[in-house]
Amino acid sequence: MKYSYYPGCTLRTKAKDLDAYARASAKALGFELEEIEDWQCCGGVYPLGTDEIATKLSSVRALNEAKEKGQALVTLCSACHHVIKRVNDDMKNVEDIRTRANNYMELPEPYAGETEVLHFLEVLRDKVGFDELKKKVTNPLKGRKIGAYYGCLLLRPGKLLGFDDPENPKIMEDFIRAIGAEPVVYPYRNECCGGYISLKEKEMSQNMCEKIMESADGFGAEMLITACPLCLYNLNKSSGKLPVVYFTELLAEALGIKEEVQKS
Amino acid sequence: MSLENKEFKPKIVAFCCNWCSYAGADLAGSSRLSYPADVKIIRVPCSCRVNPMFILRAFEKGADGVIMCGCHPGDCHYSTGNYYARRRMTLLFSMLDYIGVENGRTRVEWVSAAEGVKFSETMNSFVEKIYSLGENVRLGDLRCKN
Amino acid sequence: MSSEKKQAELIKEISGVNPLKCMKCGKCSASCPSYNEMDIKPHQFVSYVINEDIESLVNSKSLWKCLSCFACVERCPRDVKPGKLIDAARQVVVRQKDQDYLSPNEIPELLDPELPQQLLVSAFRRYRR
Amino acid sequence: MQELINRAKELLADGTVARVLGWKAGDLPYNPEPAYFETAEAMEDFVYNGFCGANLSKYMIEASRLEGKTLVCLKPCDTYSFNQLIKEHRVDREKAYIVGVGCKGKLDIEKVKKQGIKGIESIGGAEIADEAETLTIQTIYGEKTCAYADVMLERCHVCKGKDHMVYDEIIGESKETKDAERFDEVARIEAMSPQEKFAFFQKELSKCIRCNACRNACPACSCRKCVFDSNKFDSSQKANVDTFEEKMFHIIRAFHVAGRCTDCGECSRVCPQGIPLHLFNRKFIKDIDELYGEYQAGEDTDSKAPLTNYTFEDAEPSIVGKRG
Amino acid sequence: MQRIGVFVCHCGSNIAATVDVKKVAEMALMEPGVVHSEDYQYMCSEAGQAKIAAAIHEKGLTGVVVCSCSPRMHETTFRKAAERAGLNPYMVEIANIREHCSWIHKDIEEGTKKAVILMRAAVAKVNLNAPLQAGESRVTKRALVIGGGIAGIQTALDIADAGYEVDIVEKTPSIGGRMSQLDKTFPTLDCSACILTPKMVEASAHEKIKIYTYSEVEKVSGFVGDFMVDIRKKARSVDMDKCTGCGVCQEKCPSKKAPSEFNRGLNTRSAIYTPFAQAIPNVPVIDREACIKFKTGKCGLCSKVCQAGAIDYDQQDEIITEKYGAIVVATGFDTINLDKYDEYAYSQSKDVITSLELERVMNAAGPTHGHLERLSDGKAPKEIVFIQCVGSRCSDDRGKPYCSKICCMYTAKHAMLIRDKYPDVNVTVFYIDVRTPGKNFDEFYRRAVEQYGVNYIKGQVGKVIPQPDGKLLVQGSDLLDNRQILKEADMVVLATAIEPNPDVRKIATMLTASIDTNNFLTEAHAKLRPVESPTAGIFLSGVCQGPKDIPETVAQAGAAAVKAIGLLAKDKLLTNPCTAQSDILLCNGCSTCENVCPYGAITYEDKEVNDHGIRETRRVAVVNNALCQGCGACTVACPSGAMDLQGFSNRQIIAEVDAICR
Repeated sequence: MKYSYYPGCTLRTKAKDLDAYARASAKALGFELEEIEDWQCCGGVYPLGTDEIATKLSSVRALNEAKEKGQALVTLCSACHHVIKRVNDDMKNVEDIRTRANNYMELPEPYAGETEVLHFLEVLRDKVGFDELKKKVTNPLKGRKIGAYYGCLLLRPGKLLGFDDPENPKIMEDFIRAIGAEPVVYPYRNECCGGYISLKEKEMSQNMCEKIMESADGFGAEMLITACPLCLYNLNKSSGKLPVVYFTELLAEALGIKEEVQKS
Repeated sequence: MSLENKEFKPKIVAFCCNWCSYAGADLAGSSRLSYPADVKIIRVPCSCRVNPMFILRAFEKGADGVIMCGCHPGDCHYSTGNYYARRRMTLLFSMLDYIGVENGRTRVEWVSAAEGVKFSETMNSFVEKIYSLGENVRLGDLRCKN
Repeated sequence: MSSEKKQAELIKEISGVNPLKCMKCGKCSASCPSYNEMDIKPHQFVSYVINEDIESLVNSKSLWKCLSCFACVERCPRDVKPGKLIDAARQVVVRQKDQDYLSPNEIPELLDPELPQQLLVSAFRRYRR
Repeated sequence: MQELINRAKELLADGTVARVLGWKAGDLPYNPEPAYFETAEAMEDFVYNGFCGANLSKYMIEASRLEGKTLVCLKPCDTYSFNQLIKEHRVDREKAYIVGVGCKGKLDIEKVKKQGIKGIESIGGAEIADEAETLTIQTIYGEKTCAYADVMLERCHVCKGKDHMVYDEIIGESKETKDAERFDEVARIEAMSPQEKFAFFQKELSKCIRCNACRNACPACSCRKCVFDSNKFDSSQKANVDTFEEKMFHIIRAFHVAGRCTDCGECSRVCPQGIPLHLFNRKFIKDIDELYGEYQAGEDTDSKAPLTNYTFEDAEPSIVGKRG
Repeated sequence: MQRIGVFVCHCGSNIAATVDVKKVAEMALMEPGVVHSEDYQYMCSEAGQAKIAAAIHEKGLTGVVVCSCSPRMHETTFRKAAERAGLNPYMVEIANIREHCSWIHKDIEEGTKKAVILMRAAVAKVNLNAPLQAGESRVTKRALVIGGGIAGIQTALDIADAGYEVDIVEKTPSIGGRMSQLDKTFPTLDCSACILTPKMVEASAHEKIKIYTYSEVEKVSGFVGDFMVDIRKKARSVDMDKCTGCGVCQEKCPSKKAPSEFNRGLNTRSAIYTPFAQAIPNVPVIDREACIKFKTGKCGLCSKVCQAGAIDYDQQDEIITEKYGAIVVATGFDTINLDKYDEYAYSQSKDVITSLELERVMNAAGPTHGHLERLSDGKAPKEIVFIQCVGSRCSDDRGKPYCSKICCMYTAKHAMLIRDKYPDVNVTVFYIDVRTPGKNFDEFYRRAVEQYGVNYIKGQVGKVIPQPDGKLLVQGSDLLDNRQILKEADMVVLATAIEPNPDVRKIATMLTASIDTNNFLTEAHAKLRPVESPTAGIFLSGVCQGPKDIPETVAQAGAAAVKAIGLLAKDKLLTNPCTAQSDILLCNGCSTCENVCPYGAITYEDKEVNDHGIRETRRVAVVNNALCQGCGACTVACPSGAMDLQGFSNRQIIAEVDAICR
């Protein structure tokens, strides 16, 4: 099975790990992430002004490329996923945006939201299946107590993203279970880490991350996993009570290919 | 609404079911929600009472547009009437489209007794459409004798 | 139309929000993680737009404290989504000339080695035209 | 044919049937007409060949009221009509002894004539048992030939199949004659601009002389009294030429048979003006298939007809505009 | 040729301001058949009606057209007036020149023109009207009540007391409904069981009332006055005649793990069970899904211990068919599913409960025997937070757009009861609005605040955050103080929205009763006929029609009973004469009409006909006028035009079309 893959700016630089572990794990699980050509940065935030088009075009380009290849588009970074998924929804359902974007793009065939956008976790859950993943785990992470940190971008707005229950998600918990570890559910896992605000309001973001860490720690988590480079950054900037890693790192570890990836 | 063509006053027949749409039209009236006087309503017990022949008859007699309104699917006073009406009208409209009659001249809208606003909006938009299509010549003129 | 009215209309248009749907339950403010940092609280945004007091709104600190985390949007029972209003107000500000909240000159001092691109990119999108 | 005649005589003789409904030779070699035969002697006039296009199902409405059983010869496509009539309680299955007759495609004399063949005296190759793929035609101008398939009725090019839907026994083999897609013509018109569509139908319908041949031949048009002849709709004002029925006759007729029409093609076959009337019926059939699921009237005797059925999720009438 | 009178109403200035009524009356005289026309200030007034009567007498009118308000308003008025003057009421037609004309147009010329056309259409129709006679149908003097809660019980008692037979069909093993699950009731704080149980006993003892519990309505046919209903009596596996209700079987039953429906799943019950101690009938049922005997074939303990020999594992569902004249729907409500509201952590913490669950917790027969305790650890709570409007007043698809109406009051009740019994427990209520329109209601709420010190905070809660130590952190707004509150609580109670019992959709379909977008049954008129369904003979009792509290439910139950009694008291019913009729000579007998009739009003018969001298037997459609409701589906389905609708005939509608397009 081949998927189009949109890595995004950060996965090329500061979050190379997130990317490398994902690709290697995909291979081990029997699917391939085919990076789309000449992708451009998604912009990091979904443009909230309903009148903005230009800022949505890079996503449309990526989506259209996947459509032409007849593949679903897989993302890893929470921000990219959020932006691309929502732009896709606009292209599918908002006639005005669709028309204007297509006017700009001058594609051979207009794009109307045909591509399926999947987060890597959704591929694991819906395409591979957590039961199947469990079977492929060679190095179960037994006894590890792991807290999932979702943040906001993956979950909200819940109806649009359709990722999981935005108030009580469980996809990462199921993932943790599948790789043999024990999930720790804590109430702040869907609260925001402060996001981009940490650029100018470091203290605010750190307070928030502190709360998240404390809550996870209080419920007995030994480490946190995340899918978002920005969350990872912000969480690491706080007191750092708990280590934070990308979920793909643990996936690679459980599949027994972590060292291999690190070497390469 | 385009009123450039002052000469053209379309004739528009609206079939409304007694239980929902006619009541919706009453509500539009009692809420003073205006729509053009070109629309004349005929009360029928149910949308399923509307015989395609009535619609063709209206066109033949010079109507420029015919709209049928009924209860929303699932809300029919007679349970199932509008479901039959929906199939009949879909096929009839498709046939009219097939013989080259502008599709905009026929419409079905489901309007409940509580939707006075929808009734008036529907009529406004339908009348506007008819104005843009102009006079109906085709149906009156389908079979020219040589 | 007065300029305030125009601005209010603009905010409604950009955000796609109808503030009249608000029933003033305060669930947005109850959900907001930045609440304590804000001078105008999320639930008040709605009334500022209704009352067309856009001046106060665009000059409020809150504009730059909102995380766009969508907690308020997700939980709003009336489909009002104050978060979108805030975003729109921010747009109104940064679309005006010389109103960028972030200038490239400040960037170097804000940087650190771990800082992900994503952060800069998104901050730029939020704070600048 | 002989096998058919022999069997018919046998059944007449043993009293199984009181009469035979088939075709007898006409005054020309290509115009046999439906006829009843009550005795073995009368059977001498019986014919069955490529020109026996007439669908005899409709005659069974009348025959169902006669004393005793009627042997009726039905081609595969005719049996759909017969089934539909059973469903509508218009014929009595018990009163019919159905002989499913073989068919290798029926002929359109107009197509023969269009090939420039005139003054016809006799035609060879139209027999059902005949394997010949060409017709050999003796004319006053000498012998002419034409390919059988080239002069078949339109309906045989889109044949529904060689199986009889209902029968008591089958005599003779049928041949697959389908070499075109049933809805191609309809799709071609659908693809036209509204102006072209209108021009097309206006031209065709302007030929109509309201002779009612289509209505008389149509097995679905079996009403005791047609709405155009009754005063129920104020639709039969004979005085004015430019009346409602004049303009809307064919649309209304098509609507009345929508969901009941088996697409037997009799309307077009009998039209003296050559109007392709089947294009109306077939449009309804195409729409029904696309919107409500495939439905072939007459395939059975108990399914719900599309217009007396519904689902909660049926398409809205606005789909017509959206399909473009 | 008809002799038609046209009467144009001014409706004060309602019509006259935008329509030149004199002109309409004048133009009417030019229409075929019109022999009289006049205009008047208020046609519907006694004087106006007198004018119509006078004209009928003096001019020998055979038809009347009134140009006035909507026929939905005054058609009956004018038809009755005409009837009193000796004219067949169905010779009257209304041209709606108010709602459909004067009220929506501003220009007098335009309005007048349209009014004239509407008048013409009505005249054209009346020209083709024929006198119609309402038929008669009989009334079965027995009522069916669907649902055995307080609404159903009250309705049944009232109908039975009036001397008519009533059957109650209740889905669960006992009557009593939601009210039986409540601990105390507002605003008087009586014990719910103390006021409900006597009614339950009274109903079961009433000689005119028959109760079918553990039963469901399966099929309904017929029409007002003469419904035929199939009731499925589900197999109880216990013989109702033999069982003495001793309860030994329940004690001995080894399968005790099934969640108790009555206690909202907060504890468990045995496989053979009565839902609660005061259940009526006091005969248990076997839950076959939970029963070891049914699952494995082994056990049979209940049968062994039953001295009456009442256990019957082979019992089958039984279908009972009964005729009724009237049907009352009293299907009640349930609380909504809270899966989509997990910001309140309902699925994450056992100490977040719904108000209905709190009723069970507070009740002596409940899972905690009436002790207020946390369901997670059994500890006594010190801080309780109530959250209002959970799922009510939501315009998104998570909740319900309406106010559930009862929550403000029961929350005040809960708060007060807790403060009264456990004065050391602090109670906080987060509210959006406190709605207390009811007799002694606001006083009740104020008592909670002023006497019992319940802390009301205006503002909604955003999130309930379970803490590692088992406490719950409630993050809410205080809108009056303009601050965000973080409050630690031991228990959180959610005032969960109520919704109609999900079964009501199925029942409404069977009854052809209409239902709104929220699944509440629609009343025939929101103000003037609030307890009747638009479908004749169907009445509405309790929450199935809209949220309401107990006093309102009981009041509506009584009202529904009165309406049902009013129907049952009649010996005959007049039927709507605007029914379909088949022309025997045109009918093909094709059955198409039969296939689209929603009422089964069309049957086929072999009839002798005389068609222009030819006598023969034909299969023809026959309409049962008592069953036909006059929708007209058959008239369009009929290919030959044999089927026509009286009062809305093909020719009449075509005449209207022609008049409008003239």
